[in-house]
Amino acid sequence: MRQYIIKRVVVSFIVLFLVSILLYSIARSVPGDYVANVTGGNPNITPEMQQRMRELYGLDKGIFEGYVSWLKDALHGDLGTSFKYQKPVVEVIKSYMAPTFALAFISMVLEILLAIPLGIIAARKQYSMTDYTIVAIAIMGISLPSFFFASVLRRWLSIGLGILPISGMVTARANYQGFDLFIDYAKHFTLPIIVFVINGIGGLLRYVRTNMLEVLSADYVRTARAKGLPERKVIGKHAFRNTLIPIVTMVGGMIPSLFSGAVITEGIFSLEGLGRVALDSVYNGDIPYLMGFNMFIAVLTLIGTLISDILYAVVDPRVRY
Amino acid sequence: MTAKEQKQRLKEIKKFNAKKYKEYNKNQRRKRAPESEYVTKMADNDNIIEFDDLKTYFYTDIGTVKAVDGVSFEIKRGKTIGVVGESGCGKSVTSLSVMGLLQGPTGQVAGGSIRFNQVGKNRAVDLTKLPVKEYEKIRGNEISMIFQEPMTTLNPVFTIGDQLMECIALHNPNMKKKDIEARALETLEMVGIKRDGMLDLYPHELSGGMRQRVVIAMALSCNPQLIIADEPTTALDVTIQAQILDLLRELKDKINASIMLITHDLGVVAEMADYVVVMYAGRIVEQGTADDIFHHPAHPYTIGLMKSKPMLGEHVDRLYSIPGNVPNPINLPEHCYFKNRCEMCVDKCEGAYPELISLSETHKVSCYLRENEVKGEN
Amino acid sequence: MKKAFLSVLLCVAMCATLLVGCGNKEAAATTTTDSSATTETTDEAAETVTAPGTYDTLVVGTQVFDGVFSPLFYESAYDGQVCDMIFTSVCVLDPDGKLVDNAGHVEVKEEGGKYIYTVTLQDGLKFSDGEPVTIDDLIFAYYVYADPTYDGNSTFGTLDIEGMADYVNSAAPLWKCLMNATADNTDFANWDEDTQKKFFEEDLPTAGAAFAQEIVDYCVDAGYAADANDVSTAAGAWGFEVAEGGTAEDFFNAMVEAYGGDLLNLSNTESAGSSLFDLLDPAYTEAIELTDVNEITGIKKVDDLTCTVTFNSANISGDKLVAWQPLVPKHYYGKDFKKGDLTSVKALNNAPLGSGAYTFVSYDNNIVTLAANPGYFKGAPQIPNLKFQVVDENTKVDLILNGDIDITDPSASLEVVAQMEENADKAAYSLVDNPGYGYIGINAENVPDLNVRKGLMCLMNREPAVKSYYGELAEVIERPMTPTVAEYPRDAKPVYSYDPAKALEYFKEAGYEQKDGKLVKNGEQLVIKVGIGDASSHPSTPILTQMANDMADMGAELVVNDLQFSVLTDMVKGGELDMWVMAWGNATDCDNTQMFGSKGGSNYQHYYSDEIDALQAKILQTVDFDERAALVAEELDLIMDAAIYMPVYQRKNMEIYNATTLNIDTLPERTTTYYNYASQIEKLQMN
Amino acid sequence: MEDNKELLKKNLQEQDEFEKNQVIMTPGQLVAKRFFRNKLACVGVAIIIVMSLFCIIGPFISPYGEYEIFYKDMNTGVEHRMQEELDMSQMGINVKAPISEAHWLGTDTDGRDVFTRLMYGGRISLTVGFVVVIIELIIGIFLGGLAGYYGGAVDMVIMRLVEVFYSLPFIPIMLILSSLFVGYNISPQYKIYFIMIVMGILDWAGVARTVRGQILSLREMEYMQAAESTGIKTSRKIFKHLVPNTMPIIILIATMDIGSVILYESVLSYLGVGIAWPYASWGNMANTVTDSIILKNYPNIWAPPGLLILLTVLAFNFIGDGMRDAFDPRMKR
Repeated sequence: MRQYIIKRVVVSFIVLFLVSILLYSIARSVPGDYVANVTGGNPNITPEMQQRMRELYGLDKGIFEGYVSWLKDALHGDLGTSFKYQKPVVEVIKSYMAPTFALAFISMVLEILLAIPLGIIAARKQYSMTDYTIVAIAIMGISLPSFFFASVLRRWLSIGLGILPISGMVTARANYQGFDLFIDYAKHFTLPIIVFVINGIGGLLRYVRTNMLEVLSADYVRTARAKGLPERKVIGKHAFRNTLIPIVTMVGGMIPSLFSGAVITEGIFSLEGLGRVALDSVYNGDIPYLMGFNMFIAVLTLIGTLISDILYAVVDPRVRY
Repeated sequence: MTAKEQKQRLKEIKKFNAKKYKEYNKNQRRKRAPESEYVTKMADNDNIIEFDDLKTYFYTDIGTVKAVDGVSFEIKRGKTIGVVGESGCGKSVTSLSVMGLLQGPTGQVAGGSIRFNQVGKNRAVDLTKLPVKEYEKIRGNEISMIFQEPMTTLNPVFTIGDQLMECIALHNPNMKKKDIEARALETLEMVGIKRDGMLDLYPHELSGGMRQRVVIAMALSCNPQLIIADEPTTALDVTIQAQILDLLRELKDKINASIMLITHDLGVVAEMADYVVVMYAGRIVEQGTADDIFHHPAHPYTIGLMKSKPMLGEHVDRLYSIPGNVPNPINLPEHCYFKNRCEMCVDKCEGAYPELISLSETHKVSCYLRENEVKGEN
Repeated sequence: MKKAFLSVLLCVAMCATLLVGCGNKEAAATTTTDSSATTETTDEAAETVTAPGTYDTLVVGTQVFDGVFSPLFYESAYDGQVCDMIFTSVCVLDPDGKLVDNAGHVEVKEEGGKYIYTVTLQDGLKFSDGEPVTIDDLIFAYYVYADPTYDGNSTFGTLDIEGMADYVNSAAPLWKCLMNATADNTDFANWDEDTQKKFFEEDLPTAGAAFAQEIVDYCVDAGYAADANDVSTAAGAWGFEVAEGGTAEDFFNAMVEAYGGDLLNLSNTESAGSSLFDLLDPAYTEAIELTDVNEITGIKKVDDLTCTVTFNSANISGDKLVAWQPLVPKHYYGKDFKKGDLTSVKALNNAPLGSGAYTFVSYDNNIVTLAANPGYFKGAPQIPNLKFQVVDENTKVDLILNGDIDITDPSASLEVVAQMEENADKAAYSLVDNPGYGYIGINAENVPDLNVRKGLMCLMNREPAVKSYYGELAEVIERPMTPTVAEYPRDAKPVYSYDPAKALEYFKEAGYEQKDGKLVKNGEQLVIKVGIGDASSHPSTPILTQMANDMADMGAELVVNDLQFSVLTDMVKGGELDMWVMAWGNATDCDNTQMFGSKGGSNYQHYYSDEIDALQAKILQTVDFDERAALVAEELDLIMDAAIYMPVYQRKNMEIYNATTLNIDTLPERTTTYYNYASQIEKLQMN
Repeated sequence: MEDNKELLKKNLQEQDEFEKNQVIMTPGQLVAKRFFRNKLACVGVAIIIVMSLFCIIGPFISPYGEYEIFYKDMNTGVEHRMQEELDMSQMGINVKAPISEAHWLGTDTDGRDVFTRLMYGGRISLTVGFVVVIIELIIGIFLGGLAGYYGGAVDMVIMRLVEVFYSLPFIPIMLILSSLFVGYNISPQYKIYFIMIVMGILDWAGVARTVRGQILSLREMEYMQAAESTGIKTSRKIFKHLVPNTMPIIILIATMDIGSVILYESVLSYLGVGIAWPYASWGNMANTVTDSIILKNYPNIWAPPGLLILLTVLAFNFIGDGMRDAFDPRMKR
């Protein structure tokens, strides 16, 4: 097991290395005069920063040489200086990651908690009205762009009914402290999370359903029934544990889409998170931040995959490393 | 058949199936039912189970498949019965009908009854009418089943012990954990694989033969009255097959349960069975004691089967094979299903499906050829 | 067993990351709230706030902050909004845009061709930390603006104040010094001989070669030259002669020769991307103290509350430049201030301290929190708390109607006005003229032919677009200047009206002819590349649509680039577009030099005319209003004749108020371009 | 005995004939049968057919152009088209016109016919969907096929590459690439092609992974070993024998992906890096929903594109689901 983890970590590093090459070459393909253009007109950006960016991406050096020096910097945690914030990218990421993480992880947990039972119910009643309804609603959730959902839901829940705040992270008017502040945060995060969950649950639910269908026709489920186990236990224990295996692998893969989604959701709801900053940096030509953000997500994704793989071994005894 | 007709036909089938499914779903929803609905009387209290004109149909998209079409036989207490036939003849479906494990709503018991003698409770129940809750008490407890494919019948993510003890705990709710474990070990010992740490192993850590033994142990764990073994050796190596068969035979004497052995392998039947039922296309064509069937086969199909079995010490140029294929199970003609492949068929065979006729007290056959024999004897 | 342990470990690890992720802000680390609990709190909150007299926080909806809350350095108007609350200015604008006394007074008198401004402060002013306000604080601001390394928005350092140039130029980046000193310099007071030698013999030629190579590469990309070594052809395309087989260095030398050694000019004019000096080693950008001028002679402290500023020449907005300035506490910002080093001042950009109506509390969660300054010289503000919250443009109206915010400025449209009228019980609004205008500009370098430009002008159908987009909220203007400026010639007639036939005539005059359905000259089709920001919601979009259609009919092509605003700005600045759609804002006077002067920093149309320059210079020194207005009209006519700027509209700005929370009667009686709620924030009350 | 043989022969023939008369179906027919029994899948197919007709044929029927604007006489309220000779002093642009006979869904904020733009927009959205999926299939099948067939080092390298592309978050990467588009001065007409290519390149990893998995399992199958023993060329083996057997799953992925690509296009348009003005796509038309005034007052502008996206993506998903259930014989009842 330990050996396997070590092997996986090594492989992750290799992948990360390849990702970095890819990202670096994208940064490299930014035309030089574009850097000058984008940065030249902005008084915030000093020639030093321009120079720093050229240096960072080695625009003045050969590809190989440039990459080596960039990698060296990156390994030391230097992903460049954000043009917009005039701070090291790593610091910017640190200071804005709390809302993004909260949003992403709560949504992920909710998605899993909802998708699994619903997927199982749909599978149990394949081709029934219940099945059709659950699947149709879930797929509808993934059939509209998130900004569309967000706008319409906000129109309905916030502006129309006034149940939830329209945007922002806290109620500006009130000076909440302690638990009230926490509740206030929660209220502001509810709508973004709903949007996230609606948008993410369909894929997972469908996956659960398909796997459940597969498992339900497996021999060992028939065996379990032949033992006289009540249906509840057949599904809840024997079938469920087996559907869990593919689901675990899927969860690790959800991370990139969660963070991609943050770009839109945070923008719409004025949440100060990494996604919104990323969106702003496009408008500001803040390439160092965008690169750093992508690198950050790549690392998270790899960690997610790693955890998935390890969990995979935990839930499936057949997997031995 | 023109395309239009076919379309029309499919539409009719669909409509018909929809009706059947609806009925089925309605029945399934009933978890409990008054005892009077399912408690019944055995024809002979010596029997553990009696099949009476059992009809199990599959309502598929292209028509109704009569997988089991009016099968009647019984199993005596403590006896072993072998059910023989080519694949697709309905023998597995018969066993699943007993267990109530048909894939609903497509597969349903369409008629007849399966009377099961609950010796302990001094009553008999009709399994086809049993509500789900009652069924769960019988499955795995009074009737247990050994499946064909040991590789997939065990749940890969639970340990052997877990799966074994689960069954014991379920049917013995008052048992303590320690006793359950002891019982599990006992059953493992019975099947000859008791070893330290055995209970903590996962199925994938065992060989095929070992797994089948675990499956058998599971079937034995609650002292069932009836064990249904559905091709228990087919998926195994020849040497392992022999071991498992030895084991089964050994156990048969030890546990005093009835065994319903389903197989296409006549050799296995010859070794194990007291009685033999030969099925073809969902119907019983011949039944009798092992002696009756092996030494006095009456039905042309049985004869064909016997001929196709290689015998030690006999020289044949070519192994015999029954000509033709098993007929398509949908909309079978009215006449004898075997007629088209039969080498001995006579003009009378064109008529209605032949009745089952008794050749002796134990030996019954369904063939026009033998009509005269009965008469002759009489 | 091992596995079970591992899974527990993993769960713990995951929870830990989650906690770390949410550590600094307790942002909803748990799952969503229990909905019943949520509604309860909402009800409570609603109850508490509807009781009369309980609103104690004014929330202003604004847009993204840069977080630079310093009146000396802020760039974004939204940061400026916050600064206005925290700092006081000596003088401010009244509703008519005239400079009036605030914390002090300014006077000007002419003395021997020089103009002396005397600034006097009120006595008894205090900063919010209790320190008294003195004239040193104002002078400190002047010195920050005039610092050789100042890089903020203010143009104070360029004013014609006595001694200003000496002070500003008393230090310069090393390369500039070296360049000015030339290679023959023998004065090594500020740098040593080796540096100079290395600069002129190695680094400059290297940078020059790189600079030239960039041009060559550009030519190669553009297809003018075959490959990167084909310097000769590329130079030819660029207008220089370099012998066959010449190197990039030769090319550079050729350019140096052509510019007579004026490298600054060379770099600005010829650059294919990088400036020549960007290509130098960064060490050369360090500032070098040239002279020990440590004072601006024109700025003199008279006493603790008075100073004078002496201008060498007349400046029509001199009073504003001198007195419409914030009082920044020198004892706070200037502790470590040295000439040539503003870092210590900038370090306080996120912790402002002033003498304004409010004091800074915090900036987090996208909200700037301010508290009333009890010692404010106009009286303590009535509303104890003031918050600026970043909101989305699209939700501003809803936020007001929902009561989340109290004041904000959505972009004015007929629908918003209608919605406000509909909700007259809940909200109020005011409309003021925007001190700016929208225009379509043409780059005279990319479209050098006047007739082509005129033709393009004749294809711009402005009225229907502006009318249908803004209705009553905007008007079509005929000269490139905002009508809120008094000098704007209100009776100006349209120069180019929409007339496709006439446009075609112009094009033909320019030498274009229609061949096979294409409008061509020398075999090349007329293709105009235009940039517009966020086209899907832009009033000028229909103009371009019609234009593209008409040009397609003629056989020409209009390539419309829908760009993000920042990108559009960059492309306009980089001269990459033939035509662009943009707007100017925040104009307070009739000074046009930035946009139309030959040396103007915003002269993106690259049209240079001595005549216009002369007029502009004259305007800036003409103190008499009527005379000045006439000159302005003349200047604007010249600009129109050059067909480089098509003014499109001047619209209204909107401010909307939450009538439930706000006592609307305490808003200014007259809200104008120059005067809004913020101008008398201390009088504003809440219900 | 002779007699009997004759009879048997006759009887066997009889049986054959009888079976011919039965309702017999080929595997393909069975799949189709199972597919069409799924009601949602049928609905999906119907929607896609209608949408395609709407987008392909629609523009030929519509009397208006994609970016044609309409003028309105401010005094009389009579509408004019942009080609007419007009007295411009009287004209306004007919923006946000309500639903009328001339404009079935009114006009948008720029005075263009919404209904017509829906047709053109659908063309773009569907084209983007199909082209991107084709690109990702080409790359994915090729690399997945190689990885699955050769295994070992080739597999290792390709799978790492797959992981690399998995770790790239789509939207943020598109944000960076959009600055590249700007940097390289790509004009709006060509931008859409670049977007399609880039999306295809970013999206192939899933296909490759699936194809590889399929091929790994197929390779072990007997028929493949049979093919192996005949000594046919490797490329032929991979792309003639192995890949076609992965077709069902590939078609499945393709169907599902078309839907998600259409969604991605709309998100990109929302972020301002997608299909640029003046070209219509359902995505950039649906963006109007974020304008709260349009959301409130002009459902005829924002709802139709949203609805079409919803229906189309839903349809592709339904079809995909139906196909999966139909292809998988274990799922039959």
